[in-house]
Amino acid sequence: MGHLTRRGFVGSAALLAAPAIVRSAFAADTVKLGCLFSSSGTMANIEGRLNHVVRMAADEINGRGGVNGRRIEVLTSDPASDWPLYAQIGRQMLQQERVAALFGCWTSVSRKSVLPVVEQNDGLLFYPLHFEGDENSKNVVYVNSPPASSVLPAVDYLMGPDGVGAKRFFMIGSDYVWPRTINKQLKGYWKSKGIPESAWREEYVPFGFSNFQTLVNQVRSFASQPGGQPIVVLTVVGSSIPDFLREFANQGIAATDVPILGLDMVEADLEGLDTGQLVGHLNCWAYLQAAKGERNQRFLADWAAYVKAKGVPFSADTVIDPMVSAYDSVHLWALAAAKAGSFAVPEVRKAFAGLSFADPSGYTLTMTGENNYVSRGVFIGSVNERRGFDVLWQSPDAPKPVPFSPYG
Amino acid sequence: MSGAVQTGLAASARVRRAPRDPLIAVLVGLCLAAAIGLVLGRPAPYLVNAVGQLAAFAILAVSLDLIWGYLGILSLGHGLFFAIGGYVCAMHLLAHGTVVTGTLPDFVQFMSWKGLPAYWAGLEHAPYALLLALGLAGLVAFLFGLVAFRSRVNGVYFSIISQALVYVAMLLMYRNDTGLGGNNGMTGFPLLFGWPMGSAGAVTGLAVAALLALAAVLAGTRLLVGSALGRRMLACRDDETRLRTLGYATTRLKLQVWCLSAMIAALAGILYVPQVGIINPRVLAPDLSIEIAVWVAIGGMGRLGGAVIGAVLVNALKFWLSAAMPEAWPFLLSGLVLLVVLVLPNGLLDLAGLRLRPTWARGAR
Amino acid sequence: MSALVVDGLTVAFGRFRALDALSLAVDPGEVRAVIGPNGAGKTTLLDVISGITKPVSGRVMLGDRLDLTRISEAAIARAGVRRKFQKPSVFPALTVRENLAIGCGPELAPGLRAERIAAVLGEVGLNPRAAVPAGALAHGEKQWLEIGMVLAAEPRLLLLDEPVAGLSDAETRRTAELIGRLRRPDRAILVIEHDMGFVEAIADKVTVLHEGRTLYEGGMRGAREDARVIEVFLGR
Amino acid sequence: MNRVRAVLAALAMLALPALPAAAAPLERAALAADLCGDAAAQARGAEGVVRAAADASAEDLRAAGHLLAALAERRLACGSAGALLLDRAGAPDGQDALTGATRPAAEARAPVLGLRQRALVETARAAVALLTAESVAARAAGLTTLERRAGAVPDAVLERARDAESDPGLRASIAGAAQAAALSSADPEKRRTAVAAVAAAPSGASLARLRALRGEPAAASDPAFARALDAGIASVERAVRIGDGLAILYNALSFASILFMAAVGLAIIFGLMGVINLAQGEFIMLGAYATWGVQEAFRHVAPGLLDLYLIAAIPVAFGATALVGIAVEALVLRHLYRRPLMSLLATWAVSLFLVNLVRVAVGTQNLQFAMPPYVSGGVPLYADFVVTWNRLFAILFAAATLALTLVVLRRTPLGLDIRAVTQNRDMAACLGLPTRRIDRLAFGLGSGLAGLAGVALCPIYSVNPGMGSGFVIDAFMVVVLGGVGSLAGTLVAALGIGGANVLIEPLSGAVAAKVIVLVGIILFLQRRPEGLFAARRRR
Repeated sequence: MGHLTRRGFVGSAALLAAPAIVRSAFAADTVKLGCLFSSSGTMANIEGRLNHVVRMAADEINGRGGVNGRRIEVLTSDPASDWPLYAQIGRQMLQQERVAALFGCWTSVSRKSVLPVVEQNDGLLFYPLHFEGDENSKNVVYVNSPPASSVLPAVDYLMGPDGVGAKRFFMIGSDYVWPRTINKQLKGYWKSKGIPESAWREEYVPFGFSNFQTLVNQVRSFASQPGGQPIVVLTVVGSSIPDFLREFANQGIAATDVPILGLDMVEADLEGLDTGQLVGHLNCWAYLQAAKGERNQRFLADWAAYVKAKGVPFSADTVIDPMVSAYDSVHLWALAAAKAGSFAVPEVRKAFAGLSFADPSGYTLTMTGENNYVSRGVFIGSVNERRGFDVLWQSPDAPKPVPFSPYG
Repeated sequence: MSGAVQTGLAASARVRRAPRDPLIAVLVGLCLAAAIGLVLGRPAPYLVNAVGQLAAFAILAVSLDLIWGYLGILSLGHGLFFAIGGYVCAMHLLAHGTVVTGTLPDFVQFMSWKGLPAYWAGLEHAPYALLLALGLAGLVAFLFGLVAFRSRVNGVYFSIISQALVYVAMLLMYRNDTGLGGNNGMTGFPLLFGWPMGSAGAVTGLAVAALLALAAVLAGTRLLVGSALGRRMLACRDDETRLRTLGYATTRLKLQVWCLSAMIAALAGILYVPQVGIINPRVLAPDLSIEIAVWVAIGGMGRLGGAVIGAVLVNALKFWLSAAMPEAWPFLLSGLVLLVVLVLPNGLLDLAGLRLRPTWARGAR
Repeated sequence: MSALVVDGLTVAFGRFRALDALSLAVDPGEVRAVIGPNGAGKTTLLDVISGITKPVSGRVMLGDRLDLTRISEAAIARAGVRRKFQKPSVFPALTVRENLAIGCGPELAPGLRAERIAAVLGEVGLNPRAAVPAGALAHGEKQWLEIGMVLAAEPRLLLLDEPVAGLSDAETRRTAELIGRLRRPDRAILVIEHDMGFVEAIADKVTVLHEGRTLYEGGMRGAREDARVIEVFLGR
Repeated sequence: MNRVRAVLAALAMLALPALPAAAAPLERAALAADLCGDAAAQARGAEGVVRAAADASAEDLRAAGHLLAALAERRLACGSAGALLLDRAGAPDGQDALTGATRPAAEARAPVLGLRQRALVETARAAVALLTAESVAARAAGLTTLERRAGAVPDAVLERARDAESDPGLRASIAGAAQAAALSSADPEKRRTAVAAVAAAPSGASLARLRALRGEPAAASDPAFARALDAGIASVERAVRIGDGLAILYNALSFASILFMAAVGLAIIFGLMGVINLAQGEFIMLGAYATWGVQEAFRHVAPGLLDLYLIAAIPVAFGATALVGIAVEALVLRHLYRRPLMSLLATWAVSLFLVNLVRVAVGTQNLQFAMPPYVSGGVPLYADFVVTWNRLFAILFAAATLALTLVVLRRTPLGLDIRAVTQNRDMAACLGLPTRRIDRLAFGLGSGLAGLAGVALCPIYSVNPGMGSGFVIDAFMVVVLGGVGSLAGTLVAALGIGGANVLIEPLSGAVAAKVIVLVGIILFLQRRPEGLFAARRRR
């Protein structure tokens, strides 16, 4: 019985350890990076692209001879939009595959599920999404902007004379941490400006919600109340974004009457839409496909070429902020590793201080020693007829990121 | 329709003779040996953790097989009871952590509440939490079972309604107002009985606990199905009306086993959550509840050991492939299900040559 | 007092009336056969008595006291009513012995069970097959096993739904003898059957059902001569 | 350079204080310069056009219209050599705004309109359209925009339009708009008629406008006006309430029709063979993808007829999904009829397979659909009640599906067989009906109906591989609640569930609505396991 058991146990061990054995064969001259982006499930539509961008960036670096004399090998996975699976695969990549860094997560919940794993294993997770902030782990690099340094400028713009002088706000969000935190901070911000509570309204819908008729009706009646220019602050995510926009347009509400500030709205969300009726609605990110400068032109060209060459199942002419952020992440990591002359997380982390990278957005990303946040520029985009965004406003320089919001 | 057709499982005479078949004994032995192996062998923490999770899934599968394989009730809502266990466990870990570290869970903060909601009171005490988890699962199961069984809801009706139940629960838990972290659920558990989470000690401890629990559950359920009650379960599964006209209150019988199964599922949840370090409404997704049934069907239903084998095999493959061959996994899973459903009516145990069904019974399939 | 009184019983499936204000009474110790063409409502009658179907109106009194239409199948069974189904329904997953053990019902003290089972095994002649799973039995054996299961509880009222359907002549004869042996002063037996010879052999009285109503009640000979009965069975 | 022009233009305006604002000349060069200028200049330019609209010459207005349109659509390129009109955004060259000569747009920049300026430009374009557009429709569209911008337009513009208007209907509505615009004029008579005019076109916005007047001294000082005002407000309030009621009904109906289309196929399959087809949602998805395929085919083969692809897709989607359904039945379910629970797992596996097949083959991104006019936009019907075409399409589609299903079940031999087998399989088999073949065809029919649902959903929801997963449970609740094998039940249940959802949502939020409805159904089924409409059968 005993030996039988032992064998059975070792057997199952071998089964689970198999991928590690397979790979470590040629691991000597390579350094591994792990991806945690779902290519199936609810997030697949937008998240899946990032796997390919990371690969593209790695190829780029390998083309220049790799890092510290090692080729980068990218391991992708499919957490299938199943949050605990992110943690599971993250653990596996750190402990079995010994990846030097993880690049992954879109929703806050997936990040939060991986967070304990990277902290327990002192790993490094590059997180390419703008998010609710109020978090600062030494094991996570927050490559995109926290609200205080991205959302507030956009809201300010809309409230100011160049915008529409917005006085009243209808907040519609998916019911989870990112929208709730954003809205909490916005409310705090408005309070600080002496705007009365009666001037805003807050509604949350479940994930993947699509029947927006009632809500759009409510927006219309909210807009017809007196009290000044209304706007919609939209923090729904995923397929709810196009569904909301479609209903909004079909009910004949124009951006010039009630503009939408879609905080998670990206070029990809317009893919399925006829944007003629949506012209003028706004979003705000640290990168827009319409960003000027030949760095961006080159990036767009590279991506198009990569899609063609590798038969990537995503549109060659759509590029969204998180893609660029993921691309930046790889380069930031490579720069840090090269600067540190090592792949050990503590050294790499030390090397972040004073790091800078000129990315496609046209701004130069910089990191300081105080936290793992990255200074990015801010763009405000305006939907155009061609399912894209025109750059309506962009910040003169890259503001310093504020991890913890002073409001709320 | 008679029970036999309803459950799609014509009786398997071998079931009751199982005490004479070695599978359960072997599995229990395996669990114990694996536990010892983990303690002495000290393999990579990733592997330890994986083994622990597999054990938790196996317990969950056994709980489903108990009512599906032996009572003919296919619940597509067992994720609910798993989640109840998991959530209460997470609440305990957070409450305990709050007491020790003094920092509130983050969802309390972004909902801008002053402190933990009132119903969290006392959850920092492990025994109370354990009681609450099992009790709550039992209670929910009792209420649902009572209405369902009394109005003779069975077969696919029961399955689809139980699925609706878990779906409702998922929608509720996605709401942040529910006070359990909404979509983010709960994570970032600092401590486990004073051990820092994720430390080798905690990981091994949890895995060993899960393995021992699995061994205990296997032994216990085996005794149950071998008993007179077990024979009545089979009778009820194959022809409930017949059993009733012989003077047996089948509603009570079903209710008892249903609640027991729910509590075992809750136990699995309790063991699962501290190992993955997160619980959120995703465990209430209808798909997951169906997957549990898939584990059982693949391993071989109506045979507790089969449930264990199925759960371990499918999840081990899932862990492995979703990292090694992400594209292939869903196809493999669906293929596996179809293969089992069409070719191996008793699951992979058929391959193992352990025929469960004598020739006379196959006609009924 | 009578063992069973059916009083103004009406059962409807949708628009179709399976039983239409049916009434009949069975005395203790009597063997009553209910005959009639298909769709006459014979099986529905047993369904109502054993509680599987609830009537639209009417009562079914057991021993003048207990209205069976108001209680569950299990309660009816515990009141001493047992039914043998038309399609032999035994528990295929269990052995003959286990089937009989369950047949004894939930009340019987475990101590008494063994001898009761032994007695029944002897009565239905399945002793050599005691350890075989019921699913593996031959059709006739299943019939007897089921009769054994319903006997094991020593019922006051025994309902037999076509006990010889599909049996060979020899087996039919054996079954008739068996039913003869089952007669007891304190036990009423209600048999549904097509086989006239069999009915004649066992029944004291017959009730002829047609379209949910009583067409004739009385001796078998009388039934053979009754014009309407002949028309229903042979006519058209 | 531009600056200078702008300044000159500004000076020119200031230099002529004698002229009334309405008589401002429409100087193209200055306008072009303004529109190429900064936000303030753009605003000035647009407002200038509106002011000038009252008496500028038609071709001046047309020219201005072209400039404004170009700016709004980013076809206005501004270079040192002056403004260029491109025929499409980002075109290499375009016509000079003044000379019409073709020049390269190389170093020219295309200004992006800020929201405020965009609103002004819209107003200006609307004014131009109202005065110069060829088609009545275009002029009417212009008017509706101007009405939304109450107060931004000088009365003179509307009056000119009214006098110039040839179409009597439109002239009447312009007159109405002109009256309404006088809401805060000095003449009490005008004001009263204005109130009436505003009240004649009720909406939440007009209600707000009237309510705002209550506070004004005019209302207090002039009792007649106050009375007129209150009457107006009362009537508008009533109208708005009715409009909202209609909106709720419409939402309920459209949601119900979606539920019905998702459920009707299931109802047939489940009623017939007691098989729970968990892949039904994926069949809907396949239907949507088939529709997309048809669209692509039209793009390449007959671009001219592209608008008709949704219609053409109907038979294709039905056929394609029906074939898939029949294949599934033949390969998988056929073997599982006596094991409903296993067939349930099997169909789950099928759905998993289909989703991932599509994911790998086509990709996970939302599909691109051209939206023909008959499914995009909507028309305000009454007060704030807007009939959106895509939902109306779905409703009509559902009605057609219902009719089709009824015809198939009641009027065709297959339908007869299906009903027979549904009611009593054994008896039907005894009567020699080929129940297996009937099962297969019925399963095909059920799947095909799901495919139809897919067509109807394309204009409403985003189409991606995961789109089907949301439907299964709702659809099954409909089937179970309605009662197995009862089309009427399915219809009633769909209406009930859809209505309940829509009614509860405004009160307690979308999630709570869903939860309440589902729990209600579960409890109801405890009372009546056989559902609303199922005939009681013998056990």
